[in-house]
Amino acid sequence: MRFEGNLLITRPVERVWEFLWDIEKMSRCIPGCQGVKTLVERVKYELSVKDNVGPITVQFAMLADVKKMEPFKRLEISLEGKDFKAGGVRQTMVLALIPKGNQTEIDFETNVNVFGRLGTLGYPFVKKKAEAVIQEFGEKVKSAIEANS
Amino acid sequence: MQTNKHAKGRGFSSVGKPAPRIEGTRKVSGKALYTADTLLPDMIWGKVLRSPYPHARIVRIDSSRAKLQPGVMAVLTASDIPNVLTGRRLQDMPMLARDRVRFIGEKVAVVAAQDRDVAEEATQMIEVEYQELPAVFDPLVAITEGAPQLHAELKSYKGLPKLASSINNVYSHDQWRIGDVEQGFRDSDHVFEDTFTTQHVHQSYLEPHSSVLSIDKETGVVHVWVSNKAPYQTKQSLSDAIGVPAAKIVIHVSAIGGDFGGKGALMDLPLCYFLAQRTGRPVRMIMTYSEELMAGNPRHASVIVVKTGVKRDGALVARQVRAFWNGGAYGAMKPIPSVNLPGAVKATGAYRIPNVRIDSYAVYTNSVPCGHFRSPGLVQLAFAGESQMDMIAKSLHVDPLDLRLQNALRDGDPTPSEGKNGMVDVKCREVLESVADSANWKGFKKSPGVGRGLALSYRNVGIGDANARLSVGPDGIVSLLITYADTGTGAHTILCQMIAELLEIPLGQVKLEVGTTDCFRFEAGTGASRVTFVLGQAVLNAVDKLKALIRDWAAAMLGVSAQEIALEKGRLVSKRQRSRSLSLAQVAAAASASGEPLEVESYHEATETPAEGVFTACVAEVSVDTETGQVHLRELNTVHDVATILNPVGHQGQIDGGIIQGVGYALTEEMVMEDGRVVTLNLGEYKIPNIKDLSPLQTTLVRGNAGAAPFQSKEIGESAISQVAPAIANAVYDAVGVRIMDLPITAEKIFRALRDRNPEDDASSREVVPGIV
Amino acid sequence: MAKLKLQINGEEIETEAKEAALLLDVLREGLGLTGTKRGCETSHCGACTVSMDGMAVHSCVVLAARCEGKEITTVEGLSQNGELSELQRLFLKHGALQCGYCTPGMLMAATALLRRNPNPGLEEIKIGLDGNLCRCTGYTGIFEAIQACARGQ
Amino acid sequence: MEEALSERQKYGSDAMPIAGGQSLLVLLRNKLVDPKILIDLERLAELHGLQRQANVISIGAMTTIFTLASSADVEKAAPLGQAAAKVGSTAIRNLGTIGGNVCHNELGADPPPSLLVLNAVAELRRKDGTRRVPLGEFFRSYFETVVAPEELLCRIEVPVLPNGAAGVYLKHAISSEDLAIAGVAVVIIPDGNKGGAAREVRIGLGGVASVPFRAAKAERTLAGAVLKDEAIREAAEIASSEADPMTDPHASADYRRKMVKVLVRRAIVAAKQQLERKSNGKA
Repeated sequence: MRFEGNLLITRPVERVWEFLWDIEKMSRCIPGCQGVKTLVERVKYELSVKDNVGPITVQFAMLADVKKMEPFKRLEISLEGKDFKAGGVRQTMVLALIPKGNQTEIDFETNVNVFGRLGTLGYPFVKKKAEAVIQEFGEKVKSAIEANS
Repeated sequence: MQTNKHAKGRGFSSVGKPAPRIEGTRKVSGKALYTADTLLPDMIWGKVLRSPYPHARIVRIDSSRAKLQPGVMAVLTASDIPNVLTGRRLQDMPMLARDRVRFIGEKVAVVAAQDRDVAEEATQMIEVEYQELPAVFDPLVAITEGAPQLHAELKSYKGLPKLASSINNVYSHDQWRIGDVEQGFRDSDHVFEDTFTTQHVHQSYLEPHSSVLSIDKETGVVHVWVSNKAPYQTKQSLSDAIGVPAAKIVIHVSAIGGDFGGKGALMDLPLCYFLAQRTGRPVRMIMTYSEELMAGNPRHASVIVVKTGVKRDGALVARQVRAFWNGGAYGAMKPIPSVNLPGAVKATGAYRIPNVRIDSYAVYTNSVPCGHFRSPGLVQLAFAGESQMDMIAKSLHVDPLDLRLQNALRDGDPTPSEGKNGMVDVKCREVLESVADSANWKGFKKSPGVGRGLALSYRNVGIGDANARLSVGPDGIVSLLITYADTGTGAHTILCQMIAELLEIPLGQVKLEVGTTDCFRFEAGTGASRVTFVLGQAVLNAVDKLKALIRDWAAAMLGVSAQEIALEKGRLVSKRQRSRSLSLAQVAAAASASGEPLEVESYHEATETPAEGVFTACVAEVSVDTETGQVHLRELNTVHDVATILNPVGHQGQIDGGIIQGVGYALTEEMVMEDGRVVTLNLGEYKIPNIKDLSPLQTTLVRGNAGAAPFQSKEIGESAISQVAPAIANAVYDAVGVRIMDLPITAEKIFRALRDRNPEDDASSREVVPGIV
Repeated sequence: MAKLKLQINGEEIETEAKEAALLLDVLREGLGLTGTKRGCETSHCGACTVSMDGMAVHSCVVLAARCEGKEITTVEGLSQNGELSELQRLFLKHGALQCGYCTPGMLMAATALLRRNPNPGLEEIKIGLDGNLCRCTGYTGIFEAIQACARGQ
Repeated sequence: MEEALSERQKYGSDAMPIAGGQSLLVLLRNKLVDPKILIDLERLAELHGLQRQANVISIGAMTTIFTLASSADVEKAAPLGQAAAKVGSTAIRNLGTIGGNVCHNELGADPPPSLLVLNAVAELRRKDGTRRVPLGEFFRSYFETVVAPEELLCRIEVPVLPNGAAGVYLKHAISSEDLAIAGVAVVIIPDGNKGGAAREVRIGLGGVASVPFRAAKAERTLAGAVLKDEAIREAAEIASSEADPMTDPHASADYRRKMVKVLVRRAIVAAKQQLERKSNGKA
């Protein structure tokens, strides 16, 4: 499943970039995220995620891997999580920061891959959820950044 | 729901009668045993773990956690089984992925447990580390240089056909030529080139692939029950796969819950064996329907480029067809030596064309491996070719019927399949005229949103071999022993009707028994509409042998010469003294008393495709809701060129069933793919026709001369489906003026086409400048 | 595991099954009544249709435990002392079956329909059988068989 | 009932209520859910039965879709009966319940748009009380509702339409037994005084957003208006702009939105014709 979109944030690129690395605040924007562990600063993180997809509850230990970064410009992350009951999710996310005066546009493109049982009969659930999650994430990021400063 | 004008069997007593299917009583009372109904003592379940990636290297598999699960009896990965590739012809598919997965749904590990849920649970506990590789899903991309190569070791595979060219990811390239197609295009007044695409569709037999296997502890003989219509080929493939001599494998032919071409591959059998070997228990593996839709062997999606040159007057001068089959990750599912699709040879349609060129490419992609489905290849090609015929007719401002009549095949016209001598008894013109008549084609009054479409197709019966053993018991019951499964076509009933006919006995006096693969050496098995043609002939030969044997016995018993014995109404009568006669039972009793029971056997092989084709024409009438794009099929008129009809009920059943499958193919069925993942994974998401979709069907049968099959009959099983989709596509165009060149014809596609329609573009075929080709 | 008391084809049957066992699994695996077929297991194909208190239901989505105190009829219960029912006979006569895999479910759905409505019209037959898929026959023979059965009544 | 509610209290979402079971058991069979306990609602008498009171039909959560489709009382709530008849297949209608249907909240389910235009109210019970939630506030997101882990949906109360009102449910799907690509329920309450004018037009949409909802903007444009074709077209256009559909294998978001426009217009016109037939009938 591919999703793309963009957010306009009324803060300059520097502030946005800075926020993205404020793992504590950032993680609070991820729906269902219960906590983050930093494994390697700015490279590897472990998130624990628990969320409901309708009647289905999934709980992942998610490994976040920073694949590429160009400071203040671009960020590529891959996320992988497995729930032994339901299956797993693998996601790649590309964020591009585009300065608009002293505002910032974040263009994001993400590809979500589900497998195991989630990938078969759970698919219609996950697909709908994924769209909602990504939307919620975007909104939270926007309000979080614009709030603190 | 239909009127049906089939004539009575010509003066036959059993043949031609609407005899109910002989296994029917078992089926309506729930007693017919399908593979999954074989419940063996101590039998356990096998369940597989499948790849979530379309293309990846397997870095590491850790099944320790799964093995520790209570109730788990075995967990196998590639390292636990022989490194053997399997396939019906081309052997390119591992039983479990070894170092690499090539499609989403490929088997990576298998678990055995007493309880199905425990086995399923355990598969989820196997940890596999993958390193994803670039994947390719579109055959046109896959054939380009630099596209990910799926099988670097292709050349080393057993059963690889001779390739007419060497193209990236192409594992079968078939080609046919008549005349000089390039010259033909140069000689044409108009040259049209159009590209059509078709979707993956699943056979959707309601019985998912099922395998049951048990190893006899004393003898080591492997007993197999499997939803498979080619038992001998399967026995051999299984033997090759598991390294057990074929002589030690017995396949018990079970009832099959629908085939349509999809039930010929090994599927889970080898894994059943390895699990049975590990656990000492009988093992069953039954695919869930999600697994069927993810990893069955569906109909090939395709990209088909049709280029046609015509004279001003509409005469076809040249036709070139290039078909690119999305074969998926493996060629293993295709049964014919060319590892291609048999319909390809009919790509240029039922037309008289002096210059023809066909190229048919089977291409590897990172998607589900495709196999055969009712009239494989022809269904896709008929959609392309017959759609373009209407597009050409539109450009030339002629009636599509007239364009087809003008170019219709005649006796002796060279064709790619029949060669320069062409065919005999060609009924092309007749089926066209008949369908035009029954549908009142010329008299149709067009109303807004309503339209009609015409399509034509033809095919031949398949060749192959078969065995039959015929015996008569002391009770006078004539028993036929065969090892061909009846996949639902009614073939078994027809065979009994033939025997009753020839021995002049009531149908009730004939019994049919389906044996195991121990009965005979080898035979092709069900497919290509061959059963009546090939097995029927074997049965006829057996009957002749039996008659001779009975005559000799009767002659001896009556003390006359064999020439004096006549067979009348199942009795052996002395021609001289008609008062002296014997019943079959008396003769059989005497024979078995003397220790030489009445039993004969015959083997028949058909090596030559008969010169008779089977022609089919169809007119579809649709109404289209121009606001939603919804198509309503108002009526289908279909005409079939037939000879003797052996069983009218069974015959009509093949037509009705073939046609509604064609309707699903045209309008609703699609295995929707996202990056190689099938996302329509249940029968709610994958939409085969429901009883509510049933529309009035008019069938007309045009009688040809002799057919090549017994009692001068012709095949019907596969000839009813191909013309449906193009007829509907042409009808939609006639109704609302939009040309859908990409199946299925969904409401949304029509809606978009209507909205985006550009008034200048009248949706006629794209004309390219003649000469420049 | 839990004890179950079921009424199947007129017989009191006691058996054991998991708490959340499905009727389909209890019939096939537990009681060996394999006439009821395992198809899609998502309540779409209808191969597993049985009659519950006279109504057609998909046994792949029925809790076995919930069937206690209800009359369950499967295809095995259609024939009376070895005699095929009228509908079964007409299915044979009209070629309403080919591979036969959908047939038990079709018969149960059709029986339930005719019980509720002894003389169904075309549309009513379509609605009554819309939970049962057949891939072989194109439904034509099934229609004819049911109509013939209705006429016979 | 009390026991069921205590279990909900105790285990929350680990105690899953099972109604018709058709959605839940498929997930259960595939281990996509594994509750500690299943609460079989069928045994709870309170949840059964369909009673016609003065101006309300009180529908027990365990009432089957089949019952709704065939109940004479429900005819007083026209679009609901029509929607019930369009749910899935016979076998599904036989087992499926109205409670299960709204609580599962699957995209494209048929009954919710009708319940919305009928101003239906859900009665939710917990151990220590009962609350009544209008259907308009009942649905939260795909497969999600406001029913709390300790609650059970007991009944749905559906006000009957005033005499002279008309209601229609239209569904667009690939084949009739599918979930709706777009489902539209419409109720017109005529203005007794002004002939030809509508006091109120209610429009419920399903399958075209994360939840079924009322097309409020479109409704406003028609309140008190005479239902001329132009006005209807405009309202349909607005309704489709209120939709926020998603793309799935069966239809794109764009197509779904376009179908809203078509169906809303057709539904209003059909309801209008009902009214005209009624008034002609009186005359």
